Amino acid sequence: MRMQTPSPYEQTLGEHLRSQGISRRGFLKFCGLLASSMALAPAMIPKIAAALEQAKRPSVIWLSFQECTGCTESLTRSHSPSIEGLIFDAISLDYHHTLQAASGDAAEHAREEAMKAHYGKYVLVVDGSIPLDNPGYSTIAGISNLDMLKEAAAGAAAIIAVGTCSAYGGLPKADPNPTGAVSVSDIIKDKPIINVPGCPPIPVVITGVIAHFLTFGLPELDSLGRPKAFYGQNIHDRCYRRPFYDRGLFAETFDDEGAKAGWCLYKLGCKGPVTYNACATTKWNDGTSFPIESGHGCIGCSEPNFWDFGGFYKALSIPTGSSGQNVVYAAAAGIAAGVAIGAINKKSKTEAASSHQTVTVEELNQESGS
Amino acid sequence: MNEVEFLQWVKGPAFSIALFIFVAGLVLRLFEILSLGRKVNYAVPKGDPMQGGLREIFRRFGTDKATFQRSMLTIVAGYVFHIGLFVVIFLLAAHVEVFKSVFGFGWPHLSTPVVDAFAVITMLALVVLLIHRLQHPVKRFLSSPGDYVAWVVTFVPLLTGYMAYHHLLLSPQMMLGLHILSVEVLLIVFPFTKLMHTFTVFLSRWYNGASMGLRGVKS
Amino acid sequence: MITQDTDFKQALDKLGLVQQRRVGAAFVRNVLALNPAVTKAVDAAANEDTTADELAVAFKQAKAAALDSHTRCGSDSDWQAQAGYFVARAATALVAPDKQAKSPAWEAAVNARMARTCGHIDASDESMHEESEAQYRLLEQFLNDI
Amino acid sequence: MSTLTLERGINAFKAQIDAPMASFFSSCVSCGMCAEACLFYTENPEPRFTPIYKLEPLRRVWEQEYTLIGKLKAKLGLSKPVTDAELAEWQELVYNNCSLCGRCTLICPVGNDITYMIRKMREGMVASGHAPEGLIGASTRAVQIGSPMGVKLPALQAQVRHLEKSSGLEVPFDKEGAEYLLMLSSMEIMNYPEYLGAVAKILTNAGKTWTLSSECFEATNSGIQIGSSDIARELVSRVVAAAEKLKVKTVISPECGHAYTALRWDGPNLIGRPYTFAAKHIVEVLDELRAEGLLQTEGFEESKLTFHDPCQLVRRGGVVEQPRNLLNMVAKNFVEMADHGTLNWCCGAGGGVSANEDAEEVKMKAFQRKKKQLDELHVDTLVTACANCRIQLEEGMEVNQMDIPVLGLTEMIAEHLVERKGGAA
Repeated sequence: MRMQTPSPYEQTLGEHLRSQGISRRGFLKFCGLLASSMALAPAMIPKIAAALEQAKRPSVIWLSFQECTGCTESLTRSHSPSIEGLIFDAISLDYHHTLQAASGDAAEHAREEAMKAHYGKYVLVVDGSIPLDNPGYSTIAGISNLDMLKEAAAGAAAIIAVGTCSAYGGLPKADPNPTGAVSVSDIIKDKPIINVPGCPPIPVVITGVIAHFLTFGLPELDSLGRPKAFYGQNIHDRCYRRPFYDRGLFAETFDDEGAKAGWCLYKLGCKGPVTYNACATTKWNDGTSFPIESGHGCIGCSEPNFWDFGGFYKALSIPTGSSGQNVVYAAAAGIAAGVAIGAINKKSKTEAASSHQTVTVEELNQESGS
Repeated sequence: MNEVEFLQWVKGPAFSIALFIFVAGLVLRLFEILSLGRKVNYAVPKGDPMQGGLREIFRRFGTDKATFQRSMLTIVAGYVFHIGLFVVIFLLAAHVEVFKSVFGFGWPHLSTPVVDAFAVITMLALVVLLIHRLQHPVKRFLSSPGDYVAWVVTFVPLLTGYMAYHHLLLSPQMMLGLHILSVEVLLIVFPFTKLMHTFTVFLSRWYNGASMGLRGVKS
Repeated sequence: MITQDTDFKQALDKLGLVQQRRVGAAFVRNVLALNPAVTKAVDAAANEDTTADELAVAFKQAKAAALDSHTRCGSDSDWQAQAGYFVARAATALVAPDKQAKSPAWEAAVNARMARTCGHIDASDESMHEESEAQYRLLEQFLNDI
Repeated sequence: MSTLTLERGINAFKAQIDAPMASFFSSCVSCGMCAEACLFYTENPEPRFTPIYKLEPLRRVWEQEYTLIGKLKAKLGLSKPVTDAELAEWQELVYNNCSLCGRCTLICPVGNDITYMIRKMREGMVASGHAPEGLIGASTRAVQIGSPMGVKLPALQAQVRHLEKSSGLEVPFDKEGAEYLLMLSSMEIMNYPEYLGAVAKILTNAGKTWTLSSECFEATNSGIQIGSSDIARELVSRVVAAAEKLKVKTVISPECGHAYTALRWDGPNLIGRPYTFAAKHIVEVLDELRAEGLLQTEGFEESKLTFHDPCQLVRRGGVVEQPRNLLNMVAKNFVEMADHGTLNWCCGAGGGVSANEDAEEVKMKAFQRKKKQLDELHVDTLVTACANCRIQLEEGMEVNQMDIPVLGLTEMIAEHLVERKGGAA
């Protein structure tokens, strides 16, 4: 064990937790919860514990751009005693303009100071998307989101994009995307970015990702930049209503017998089959339930562009365009083209018929012309 | 383009384009065919062409015993895959929802595992028919690239649909996207390949049957 | 004295099968030059001792000769060759198996006349009449002989 | 003087292609079932004898000329125009290996009238100079002499004199206002003169007025067989002119299947108007007489016999019951072949096949199908109602050493005829 400097920023997590009066037993319980949330084997708990013990309390800078604060709400409204709470103890949240006490210049000053002090080491957490059309759409202390992100990203060890807005553009990017909103990864190309999408993300997933980063570094990510540990599960595969889907039993409306009997919500627009998130296993509100359990289909909020996915209440298979109208236009176009082509065909047939020369037996008896 | 955007694209613009080409193509092809016209028949009819046309539309769903014996594999496997295709296309809940969105009305569906079984049988029948096509001297000889294209664009949607349902190989989004894309390919090539027989078969049987009816030929 | 076909036919009908064959053979011999290929069959018909088996062989040969000499649908008519066909048909009628044989002498007579006509058919002369007259005489002679 | 060229052939294809053909080509899924329906394939199983393949040049012209995709393909060089050499190659398929029997048309699961298309394809074959020699000869004789076999009126008159002399019946020529105008095929005049005798006997006995025409006695239409509407029109016009001049009610098509098709179905369309008279096959006329009680028979054929349905009667003419009604009058032991009626297999020589000398071998191979059908039955006698079928069947029997006599239905009925009072002789 290395010698620790007195600075709180240089404290290890273990030291910090102990100084907060958290027992070894409590710490191990915390590690166990972490392991299970990351879908790790119980055998990993001591390793997590050891790793966390030695992890330094990192400096965290949290930037909120075009967002609704729902992600922060989700995180802070978690139940206590919670790992989330514990994790917040485990990091040094040096800038979070919603949560921090300081405001105005003082707040910005804190951010600049933390960035300078921990340059190259701090973790940058972002929620909200970044408007590119006009920097004036969203600014903090007169600084555009884009400039602030670029500046903060430059010194970050890694970026965690919390919420679908920062991960994929989110609601601000919804068609017609009036602000030209983009995700963090659309702008920052030279830093490791961990996407923690969800609208909002599950609290334990946010903290779990942070914990994973602290203990094992960057987690393994899927093709959409999400940690596989939390986003490796398909909602539909884990859904307790799956047997109804398999048997072809679907609720047709939200108040029919099928809905009451808990049948599959596919026809009511559930996007579970194409959604990856931990909802079906981790659940929400301290493990109480998740949307499908409450009788509403999954809206696929952890997936890019979920807001433009053809409507929350339209079955997944239904094309997003207005097909009926399309068919009418297509038929009209077909008729127009058909009439034109038919006329051409008719013309060449008539021509062929009129240029027919009567075949005579005299001709038949000639050597055929070549 | 990530897989979600891909899925979104195939469900959105790609589907619209495919559906447009399909419908416009169908209409165009029917005009193309019908515009060639038919001469008036001056021969005194022995029977009703209308009746003959209708009769042949239905009669040709069946076959005489000897013909059945001679072409048993073609007929049986052909029937299996046509029925299978019908069930899979029109009676899967997810597909009924699509039709509902296009036509504005739907119809009852079968339970998913039943449709799943049909899909497997349909694919088997199609594979059997492909092997037969490759081995039977006449079929191999007659087959143009178009015949194989028609086979592929029919088979791939079944396969991708099956894999999407069972979450095989690729992510469900990707597979679902590929499934829808393969259907779009099917829709686009449909009016311009032998798949067109789905519609013209009735026209052909009608024309042939009308000629038979006129001549008083009862089969 | 036979002067018309009704009498001619009645006289033929009164004859037994073997006799019909024999007199028929005489009719065919009269035009045999037009198709010598059926000589054997005519001989078989003429001989009252011919066995059923021999007749069957003769029948096959005569039939083959008829098929060999007929004109195909759509091919150019060659009435000279067609004469041979009618001779063969006449011979075939003579040696047809008992159960198929229906007035063989009459059949032979008619076909022999056709054969005779063929040679002059495009010229439309009256040779047919001569042939039937010849046949009447042959029958009278035959009736006298038995 | 003008010549027949590829261009004229392609032009004829273009002029012939109509909506049904476009639909047929669009519907074919290459299932190969038409091959199994065609005796030219089943008895000589080479894939190129598959009925639909015989239309390949025509199909390509359709695709290239009348479909958007085909036009595109042609522009991009993906499809090549039909060549003279190809048409030359196809001559054998379209003429020697197809009797236009219509069995493929009946079996095709998507309903394609392949026979109709082959008939139309022959138009282009003729116009491009790829008609076979045999049919050219027949057509030439038909146009120039009045009979595909070169039979002239004096020949018929000679046969008539024979008949009149031997039967005592009157065989009228050019009798105006007669109910029936009896047409003949040269085959009957040359090979089966007894047919004329049989019909004369039956019609006279039924008390019907009937006549031959000295201007036109030939019913077969080489123009239809070779596939030239121009020639077919010329030939059928002669029949129409004769019938209208004599003001007959009905023209009787002889025991020849294709003559019936030509006269009954193609004729009015060739001249572009309905007839002023009815056109019937002799078997139809006989069955009508039977139904009216004007045709009574006595005695029965003792032998076990079967009936060979001429393809043009059953599949292209709807005449199925009539010959059976007639046969049952005179046969006690009438049995059906496994495939009979509309499903009957062609004799293998119709539709112009027998006119082509180089089709000789093919024709005999095709006969094997009939042999198989007959071998199953063990009949003593085969009856048919088409002179051309009859020749082919007789030849086939001979080559295959089968000892089954082939009889014409009309003659068989005539033999059993009960002579009525009031009817002549």
